[in-house]
Amino acid sequence: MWEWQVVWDSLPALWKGLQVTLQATFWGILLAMSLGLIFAIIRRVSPGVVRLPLIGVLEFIRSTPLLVQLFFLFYVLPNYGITLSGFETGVVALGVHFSTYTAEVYRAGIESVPRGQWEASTALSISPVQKWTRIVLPQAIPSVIPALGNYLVAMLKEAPLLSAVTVVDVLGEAQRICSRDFNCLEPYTMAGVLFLAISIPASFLARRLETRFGPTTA
Amino acid sequence: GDDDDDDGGGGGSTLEKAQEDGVITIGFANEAPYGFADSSGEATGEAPTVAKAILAELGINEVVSVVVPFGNLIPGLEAGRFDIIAAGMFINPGRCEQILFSDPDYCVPQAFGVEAGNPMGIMTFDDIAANPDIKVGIPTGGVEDQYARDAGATDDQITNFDTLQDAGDALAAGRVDAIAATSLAIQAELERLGDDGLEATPGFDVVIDGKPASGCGGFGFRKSDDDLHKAFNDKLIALKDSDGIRPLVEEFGFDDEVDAAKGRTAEELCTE
Amino acid sequence: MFTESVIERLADGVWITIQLAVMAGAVGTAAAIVSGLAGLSSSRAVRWANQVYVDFFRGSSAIIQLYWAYYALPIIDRDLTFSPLQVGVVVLGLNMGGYGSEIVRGAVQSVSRGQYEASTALSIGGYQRMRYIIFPQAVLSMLPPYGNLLIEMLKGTALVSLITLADLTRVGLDLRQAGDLSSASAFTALLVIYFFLAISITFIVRRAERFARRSMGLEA
Amino acid sequence: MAQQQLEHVADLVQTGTTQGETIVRFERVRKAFGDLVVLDDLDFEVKAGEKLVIIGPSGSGKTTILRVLMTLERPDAGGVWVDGDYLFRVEKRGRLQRASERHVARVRTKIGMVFQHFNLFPHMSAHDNVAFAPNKVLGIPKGEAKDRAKALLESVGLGDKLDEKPSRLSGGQKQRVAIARALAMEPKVMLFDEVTSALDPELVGEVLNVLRELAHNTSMTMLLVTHEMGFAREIGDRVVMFDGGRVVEEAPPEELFSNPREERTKQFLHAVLDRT
Amino acid sequence: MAQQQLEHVADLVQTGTTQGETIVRFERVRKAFGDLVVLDDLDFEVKAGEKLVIIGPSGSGKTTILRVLMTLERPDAGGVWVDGDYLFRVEKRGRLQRASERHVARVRTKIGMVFQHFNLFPHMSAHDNVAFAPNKVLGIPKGEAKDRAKALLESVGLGDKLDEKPSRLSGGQKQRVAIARALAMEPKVMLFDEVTSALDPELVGEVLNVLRELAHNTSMTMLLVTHEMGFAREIGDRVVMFDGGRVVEEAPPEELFSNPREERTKQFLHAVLDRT
Ligand SMILES: Nc1ncnc2c1ncn2[C@@H]1O[C@H](COP(=O)(O)OP(=O)(O)OP(=O)(O)O)[C@@H](O)[C@H]1O
Ligand SMILES: Nc1ncnc2c1ncn2[C@@H]1O[C@H](COP(=O)(O)OP(=O)(O)OP(=O)(O)O)[C@@H](O)[C@H]1O
Ligand SMILES: [Mg+2]
Ligand SMILES: [Mg+2]
Repeated sequence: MWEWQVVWDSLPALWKGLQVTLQATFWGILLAMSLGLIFAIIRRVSPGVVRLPLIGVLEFIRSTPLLVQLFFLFYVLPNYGITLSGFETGVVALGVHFSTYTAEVYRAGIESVPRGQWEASTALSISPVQKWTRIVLPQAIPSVIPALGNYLVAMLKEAPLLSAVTVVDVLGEAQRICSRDFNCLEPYTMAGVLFLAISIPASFLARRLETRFGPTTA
Repeated sequence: GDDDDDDGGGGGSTLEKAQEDGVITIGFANEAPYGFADSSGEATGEAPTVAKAILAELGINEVVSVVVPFGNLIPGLEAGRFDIIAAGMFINPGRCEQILFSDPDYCVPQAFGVEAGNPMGIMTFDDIAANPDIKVGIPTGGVEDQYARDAGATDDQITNFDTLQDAGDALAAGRVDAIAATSLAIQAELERLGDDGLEATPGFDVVIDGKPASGCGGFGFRKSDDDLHKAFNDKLIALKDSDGIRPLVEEFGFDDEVDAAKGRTAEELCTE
Repeated sequence: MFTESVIERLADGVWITIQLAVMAGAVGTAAAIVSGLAGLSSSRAVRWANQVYVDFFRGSSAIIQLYWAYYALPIIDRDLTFSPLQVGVVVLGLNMGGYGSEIVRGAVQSVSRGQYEASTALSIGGYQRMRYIIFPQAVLSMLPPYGNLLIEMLKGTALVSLITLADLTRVGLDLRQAGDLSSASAFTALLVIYFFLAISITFIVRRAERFARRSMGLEA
Repeated sequence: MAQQQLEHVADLVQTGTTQGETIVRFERVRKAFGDLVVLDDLDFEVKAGEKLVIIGPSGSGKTTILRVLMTLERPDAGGVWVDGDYLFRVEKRGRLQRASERHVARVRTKIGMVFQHFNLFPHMSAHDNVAFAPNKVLGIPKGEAKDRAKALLESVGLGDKLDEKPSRLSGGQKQRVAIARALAMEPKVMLFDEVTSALDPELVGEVLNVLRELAHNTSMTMLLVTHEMGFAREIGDRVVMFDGGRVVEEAPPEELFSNPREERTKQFLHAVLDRT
Repeated sequence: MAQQQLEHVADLVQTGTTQGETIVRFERVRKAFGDLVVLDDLDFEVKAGEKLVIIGPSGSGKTTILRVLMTLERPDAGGVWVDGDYLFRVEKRGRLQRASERHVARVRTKIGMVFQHFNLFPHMSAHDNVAFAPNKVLGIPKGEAKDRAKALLESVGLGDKLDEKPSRLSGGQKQRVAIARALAMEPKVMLFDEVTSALDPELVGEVLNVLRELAHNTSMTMLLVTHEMGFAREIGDRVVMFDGGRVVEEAPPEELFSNPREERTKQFLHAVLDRT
């Protein structure tokens, strides 16, 4: 029933798929980290008319399934003239979805910067931009690195969903093999194993970050 | 204790059990006009309708249906997720290695859905292979996937979709230049899309090793269920012989396609 | 568009999703408690086994687990053919348990030492101490993260649409494929309904929180 | 709180030991936290019915003695003997061996403790705080346990607070609930660790009243760690002065307070009495 | 820290105001937090070069005055005038109007503040703490800003701590860095809010030395809130006694400390001087 030959035959394709998964995760991480930071800052500096709708939108994105969001971006946006490829859709969906989590993490980090730091910045006439980039964020970000790390691992775990919008990632390759060659046990199992081989060290690393940077405030 | 019957281990064959309980599960792929869910979620289309008629004759009056992405039909059958594939699945040697097929109940040519005016001049799979810029959308696991690759199209050119509808949406969105399926399915999909900017290419028979390969579809069974397969096939042959299929499936746009399957058998298609 | 039959089918999908969420939530809660307490066990073997469970489910992808349990498991042994609902409940539940484990463990550890000591002084030990003294107090600090976890699990239920279960997402996809709903209305409807379900969870958890606070005498 | 109610406590508390026999004995008990030796080959005895007051500077190991007796800490060496049994050991063929958890649990029921920070169960009413352990641990039927708890709470002047959660009680009320809770288990020996030092000064009196009542009108063995020197003098049969994990001096209170023999005791008393 | 080094501070500090002119004026300034009125129609003035000491009981609004001047709080009513400009308002056609953030920012540069809890930037070295704002805000070229920062840190006796992060400095050292940091912006008015009260007693002296040096040898205007009465007496030109958000009494230090006129002042001085 279990045929090693199938395993060997499918490994190259699965490995290719895994690279696609990792690439999508990588770009998704970049997007989530920067977008989350922007959201967190907007939340802090903007007036209520901007902040409240923003909070609502973030809450909405965070509490609805990534899978449906993927479908939405992939199948509905073209109606409005925005046609992203499956891969682009995946990166945008992962990035935006997880930016709602990273925004919370950054927010906790920003709130953990003592009031005195803001006041000293004012007393020294430091401009708002400098205050954020040189005083507040350099203090806020190190304390949130462990919490960020956890979400980045979570993101890696969600990345196989991209196969639902035609991205031939590790799961997509497994599906391909399963439906073309009718061997399903080995490719799905190996997809899972390959995935664990990446994600377990990643979560181990995230845990190391936690011990390195102390308990998280998020 | 009763559960023991479910696993088919000790409690007789799938056929016996289905006849005893009066119920069986079929799998289909939500692809009009072959098998699809109507507005109420009920399975309808060519294959479920024919299957229900034959199963009723076998004394099985209740049919439970499961929607599965096309590519998961055979894995799902083998995993015991359902007992019959009623999706108008083409009979070909690769699939015959995995499962048993009934004789075909229809044969149909291939076609593409393309942008109106067919600007890239796509008429056959060879045309796709000849132009690396062309991207074609194909449901995962469809024979078209094999046809395209046999013609020499690369993985980069082929995008697999869970369903033909997803591929159709991608065509409308300009993500792919063509979608490939049977001419009937393309017709149905273009109807669903209702987009004047799209059209169907004329139907054509795929040529393999110099011989035109027919696209003939039938019903799929697990290899271990040969009694169910035989009982079903006998009734199907009788129905074909008595011209009983056409009236059942006319409403789905089938006419000549049914006649085209006359005299054709699973055996010959499996060794073609 | 949203004809009566479409709404009926969406309602059926919501019902399946709710059933799935409730059952997976129950499995997940039980798994979280068992695993959280196992993580505090004095036995090294129990702790180690628990860590394997937690790492596996936190480390691997739910969607791959679902595919594997649905398509691959029956190939290993036909007796392991579970219905999509069973697969969904177990996979989503165990995943939830993997995350919930840390919540339970953290909350139990946050109960003050004095409570353990007072219990010992009254000869309340082992199971009784956990059941009647420590755990009820830990529940309060568990609830907020538990609420978030439930929402994560609810979102996860959408994945079962990929293993043929006619949940809300599947119904939305089918309606769209059948041409009853446009992509835009189908997916918008799904997002709105999921959001509504998530808000309901938040609401229920808040109520539970208030109840717990009250029973701790923290709120009138 | 009427005096009449308080006398009631005595009626509710019975101890099954003969007055005057040794009930607690520490034999060369040693306990260290890391490098810090907290109990340094400590020897001392308590007689049944005795009211023993323990005093000494901060960090001298007073709390640790009580915690060892309550089985909250395990000594590194030496023996602790309670009412006929060794606490963490059993005698087998003339040799002391590590005891099973079951043995420790059995000996533990002879001892009750009241903590500085009350450690009431916050999710239970005062009534349930007191009735819970007798019901679940001693197996007294629920109704009976509740009745006894009610009587105990009334006897410490809290008959009207039965259904309150601890968060709605004052510190003095909490500590009285905690005393009732410990008494409900009918221990032979009760340990009190600075039970008034976390209280607002004006609430100290109501707790001392209960302790006084217990001291004067019951035959219960009591070990009290306290900085309330006046109170120690009033109720103590004997005062033990501790320092560096050892007994520096012990004597009846009049003697030790008026006429300490050791320099260290004089110093300590000077500092403490000056402060108040 | 050698006396020689300290005198150096004065050379580094220049102020561009004429001695004796009014530089800060509060006009009927009112500030409330919710129902609590903290500044109650406050009027008072500071002259250029003056060393003004502000005393008063806790909660009297001393910190709030400094925070309003530093633009960390906005008054509810009244006007604050600094060196020719209103702080939160501008005069337009004879009427005061709400000022733009730009105007506030410009006036703000005239004022520097040293906080009770230092508020150093923990991720920057001492050197960068001092050089950062001159470079980024005043636009002084980086090299020059660094050189001046170095000179300032040397002048407060920290020439050997340039590259240390704040977490590796003692409280007294931190506060000296904070003073250097504020001086580096060359404010006309410096505010000191109990800058020694978070320090270990033995570190207070080194900070007071720096303040003394600034007070005696520069023409900088200084407002100091302090409880160090001896120091206030030594360096203050004038002492203002505050209570309930109003000036109770003001006078030169010898006069106010030896011979207070108001009952409230007597009371306060009595309490404070007794305590130390
Ligand atoms: N769990 C522990 N780990 C490490 N050190 C401990 C622990 N428990 C107590 N100690 C140390 O042991 C010493 C004695 O503690 P103990 O609480 O018995 O003193 P004490 O006489 O009760 O003092 P106090 O009057 O302050 O309550 C102290 O120095 C304390 O810090
Ligand atoms: N942001 C704020 N919100 C509410 N109340 C405040 C705030 N800032 C100050 N207060 C209150 O205003 C009053 C005056 O505060 P302020 O800090 O000016 O007093 P102070 O004279 O500096 O006292 P201290 O000597 O204790 O520093 C206090 O009662 C304080 O609690
Ligand atoms: Mg103690
Ligand atoms: Mg102040």
